[in-house]
Amino acid sequence: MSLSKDEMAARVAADIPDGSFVNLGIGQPTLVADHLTSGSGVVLHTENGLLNMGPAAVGDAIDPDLTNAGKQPVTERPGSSYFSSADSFAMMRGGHLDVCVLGAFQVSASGDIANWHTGEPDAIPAVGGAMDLAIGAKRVFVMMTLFAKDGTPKLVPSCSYPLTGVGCVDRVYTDVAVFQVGAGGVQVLDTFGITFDELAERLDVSLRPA
Amino acid sequence: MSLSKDEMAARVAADIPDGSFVNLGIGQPTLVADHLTSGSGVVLHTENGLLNMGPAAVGDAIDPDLTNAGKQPVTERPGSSYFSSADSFAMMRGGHLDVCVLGAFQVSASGDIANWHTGEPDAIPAVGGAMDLAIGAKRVFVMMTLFAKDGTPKLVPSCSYPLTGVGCVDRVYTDVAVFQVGAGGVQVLDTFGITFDELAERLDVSLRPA
Amino acid sequence: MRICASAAEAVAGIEDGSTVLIGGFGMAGMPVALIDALIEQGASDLTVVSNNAGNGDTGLAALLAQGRVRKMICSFPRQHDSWVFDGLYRAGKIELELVPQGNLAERMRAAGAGIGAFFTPTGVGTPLAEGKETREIDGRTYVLEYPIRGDVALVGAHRADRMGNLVYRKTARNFGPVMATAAATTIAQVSRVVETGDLDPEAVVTPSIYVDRVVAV
Amino acid sequence: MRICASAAEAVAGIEDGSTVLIGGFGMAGMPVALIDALIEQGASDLTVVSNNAGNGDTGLAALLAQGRVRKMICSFPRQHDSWVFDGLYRAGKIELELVPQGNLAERMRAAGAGIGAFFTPTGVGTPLAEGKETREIDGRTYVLEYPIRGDVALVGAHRADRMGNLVYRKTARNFGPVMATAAATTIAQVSRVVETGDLDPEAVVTPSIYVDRVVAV
Repeated sequence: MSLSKDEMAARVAADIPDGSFVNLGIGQPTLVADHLTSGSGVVLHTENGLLNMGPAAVGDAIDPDLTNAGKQPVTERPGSSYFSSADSFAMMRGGHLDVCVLGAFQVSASGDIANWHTGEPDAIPAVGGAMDLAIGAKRVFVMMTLFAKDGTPKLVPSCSYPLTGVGCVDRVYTDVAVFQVGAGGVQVLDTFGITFDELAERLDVSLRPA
Repeated sequence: MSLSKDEMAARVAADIPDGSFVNLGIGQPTLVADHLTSGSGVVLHTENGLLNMGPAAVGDAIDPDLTNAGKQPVTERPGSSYFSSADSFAMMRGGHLDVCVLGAFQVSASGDIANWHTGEPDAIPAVGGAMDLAIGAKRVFVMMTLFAKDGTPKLVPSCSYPLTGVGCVDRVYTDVAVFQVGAGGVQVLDTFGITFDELAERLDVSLRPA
Repeated sequence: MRICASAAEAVAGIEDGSTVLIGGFGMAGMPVALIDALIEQGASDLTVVSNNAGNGDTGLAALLAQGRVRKMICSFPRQHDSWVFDGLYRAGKIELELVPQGNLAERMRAAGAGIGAFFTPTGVGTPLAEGKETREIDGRTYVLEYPIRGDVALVGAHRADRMGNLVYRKTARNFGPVMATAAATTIAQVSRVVETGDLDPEAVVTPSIYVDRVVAV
Repeated sequence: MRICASAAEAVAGIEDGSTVLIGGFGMAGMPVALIDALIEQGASDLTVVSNNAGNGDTGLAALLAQGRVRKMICSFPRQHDSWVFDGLYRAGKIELELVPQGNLAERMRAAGAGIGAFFTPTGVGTPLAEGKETREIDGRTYVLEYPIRGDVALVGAHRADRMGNLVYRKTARNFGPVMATAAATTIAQVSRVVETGDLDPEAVVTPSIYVDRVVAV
C-alpha cells in the first residue's frame, strides 16, 4: 500500500536522529513535526528567526509577532532563541542545521532539486528561503509524491524545471518508495505497495537495490 | 606657545560635532574624552564591543568584564549596548562612526597613515583594530606631535613606515598646528607658537594657508 | 537621533527615486504606520527592498497600488493575498529583482558592514545566479553577490529608548536589524519609547548608532 | 549538547594539529579553565586563533610556553605582559599570522555563515594585504579574505541553559559569539548553568545550535 501524506511524514520523522536541529519547509514537510516525539530532543528552526519552535498556536496563544516561515501562528518552546533574518540565514548557509525537509516538483538522480518555479511564463516567481535551505543543511530530505497527477515521474535523470540547488538532496521520501540520491546514483531504500522492478520500469533513472 | 597633550586633546574635542559617534584610539587619543562636555551628546564606541562607554572605572566600579580597547577598566553609561567583535567591526567598517581619533608615527600629505609598526626587524608586529579604524570612520583625526624627538617631521610627503591605511586621514592635530590633509593636499588650519612660513620651512610638504 | 511626534514627521524628506528598505516578514515586523505616512508623503519612483511584496490592499500593497514603486527587490512576492503586486507585474508596470532570502539579508548585511562583495553558495547553478561571477573555493562553487544599500530603512521594532536603541519582539525581529545597518537614514516605528537606561544593554538588538528617527505609534 | 562535569571532560578528544579558536580580549572573556584543561589534555602542534597571544605566564601563555602551539593567528600579540609569545617569536619557534582585528572577526564570521570569501576594505595598501587579490568595486579598493574555521572553539560565556544557549557579560562577549559559529565543536565555560527556559529568548546571544559542550567553573 502506498503511504498517505501523514504516513510519509512519519517515515521522514523516523529517520531524523534524536537531538537534530531541523528545518521543515512550508507545506507538506510541516506535517513531520507531528511525528517527532517529545523525547526526541529534535529542535525546530524557522528561517524567519526562531530556534526551538513549538507547535501551531491556537486560540489565545495566537500572536501576530510569532509565526513560522509559512506565516502561520506558532509557539515557542522553553530554551528557544530569536535572531534576525541575517543571523538566521547565516545559521542555515553555514551548515549548522542537521536536516532540512523540503517539498519538490522534481529531484534528479544526482540530487538536484527544483521546487521554486514551474517555469511557466506567466507565473510570479518567488523563491523565499528555498535556495538557502537546499544548499545549507547537512542533509536535505525531500518529501513528495513520486508521480505527478498525469503519471510522469518526479524523480528524473535531470530536472526540467528551474533548479533550486545542485547536487544537494540526500534522500527522497515518496508515497511509494524512499530513495538515496546523489553522486553515487539512486538507491531504493524502501518500497510501499510497489516492487523494485515496477519502480525501475516506471522511472527513467538507474536504480540500485538497498 | 605649542600645545600640551591636554590642550591638543581639548582642541580635538572642540572639533567633534555634538551628537557624534566617536572612537578614541588607545594612548593619547583617550585624553579627548576628558574634554567632551556632558551636554555634547557624543557617544563613545570601544571596538571590543560597547557603545556609549563611560569614563575609566575606579575602586569598586572596576569590573574585569568591562574594559576599553586598551584593556583598562571602564564604565557604561545609560543607553549603552554590548555586541560581539564581529558586530563591532561591522559597525566600524560599515562607516557608521562619525569620527575616530588615532595616534600615528607618520601621516602623509594625501592622508595615508602609519601607526602600527615601526618597521624594525626585531619588533613584534601587532595591529589590533588600527587598520579597521583607519578606513572605517567617516572622518579620521590624527593626534600626534608634529616632530619626532630628533626633529624629523611626522607629516611627510610619503610614509616611510609600514602603512595602516591609504588616503583615509582628514585632519592632523599636532602640538604646533592643525592640518587638513587628503587628495586636496595640505592646508594649515591653525598654528600654535609657530608661523606658517616656519612650518613651510620645516616640513617637506606643500602647505596652503587656511 | 530624533524622537518624532508623528509618522509624517518621521518620513519627511524621503526623495523621489530613493531606495527604501522595508522590514517585516508578511505582517510580522511590518512598519505599517511608516508606510502609510510614506504614501501620504508622496515620494515616487521608489525602489523597495522587502522580503515580500505586500499583502491585501494596505501598507506596502497600497504604496504599490499608487504606482509609486518602480522596482521591487524581494525574495517572495507571491502570496495568497499579493494581488496588487501580481497585477502590476503581469501588466509589466513594475520591475522585479528576485533574490534568495538569505542572499537578500546578506547583501544588506554587507552594505551595513562595509563588505564590497561576497561569495555565497546560495543560488549557484540556478536561474537566479545566471550571468553572475562564480568561483570554486576549496572544492565548492560560489556566486559573487554585491551589497544592497538603502537611502532609507523603515523598520518596525518593539521598544526604543530615547537614544534610539531598539529591541524587537519574537519573529517580528526578522529583517529590521539588518536593514537598520544598511540605510543612510533609519526610521523606526515602535509601540513605546522608554527612558534611556530602561533597556538592558546586554539585550539591545539594534544599537543607537544605526537609528536616526523614532516614532511611537 | 552535553553538560560536562569538569573542564577536563569538556576538552577531551581535542586532537594534535587542531585549529583552536580561543575567545577573549585580554583577560575579558578568556576561557581560562578550558585552556588549563587543554594544557593537561596534551594536544600539540596546534594552530591557535585568538585576538591576543597570551598574558603573563598562565592560560594561553602557559600553553605557548609548553611548545604546544605551532602557529598563532591573532591581531595583537604585543602586550606589556606577552613575554612568552615574544620569546618564542624572536627565537623563531612559533609562526605568526597577523590579521587586522576586524578581518579576524569577519573571517570567522564567514566560516560560520557559509561565505566562501569576501572583499574587505581593511588592510588595503598595507603590508598585511601584500600578495592578496584586490578589486575595485564602486570606486573603492578591497582585498579578498577567506574564512578561518576552527576544529574547536573554547569560549568564555556568562550563563548557559541546559540546551546550550549562551549569554555573555559586558565586553567579555567580544569574540565568543563569532567563534562559537566558526568551529566544528564549540566548548563553553560559564559561571553557571541555569534551567532551560531561564534565559530570555530575546536576549540569547549564542543560540544552542552552536554549542556542543558546556562546563560550569
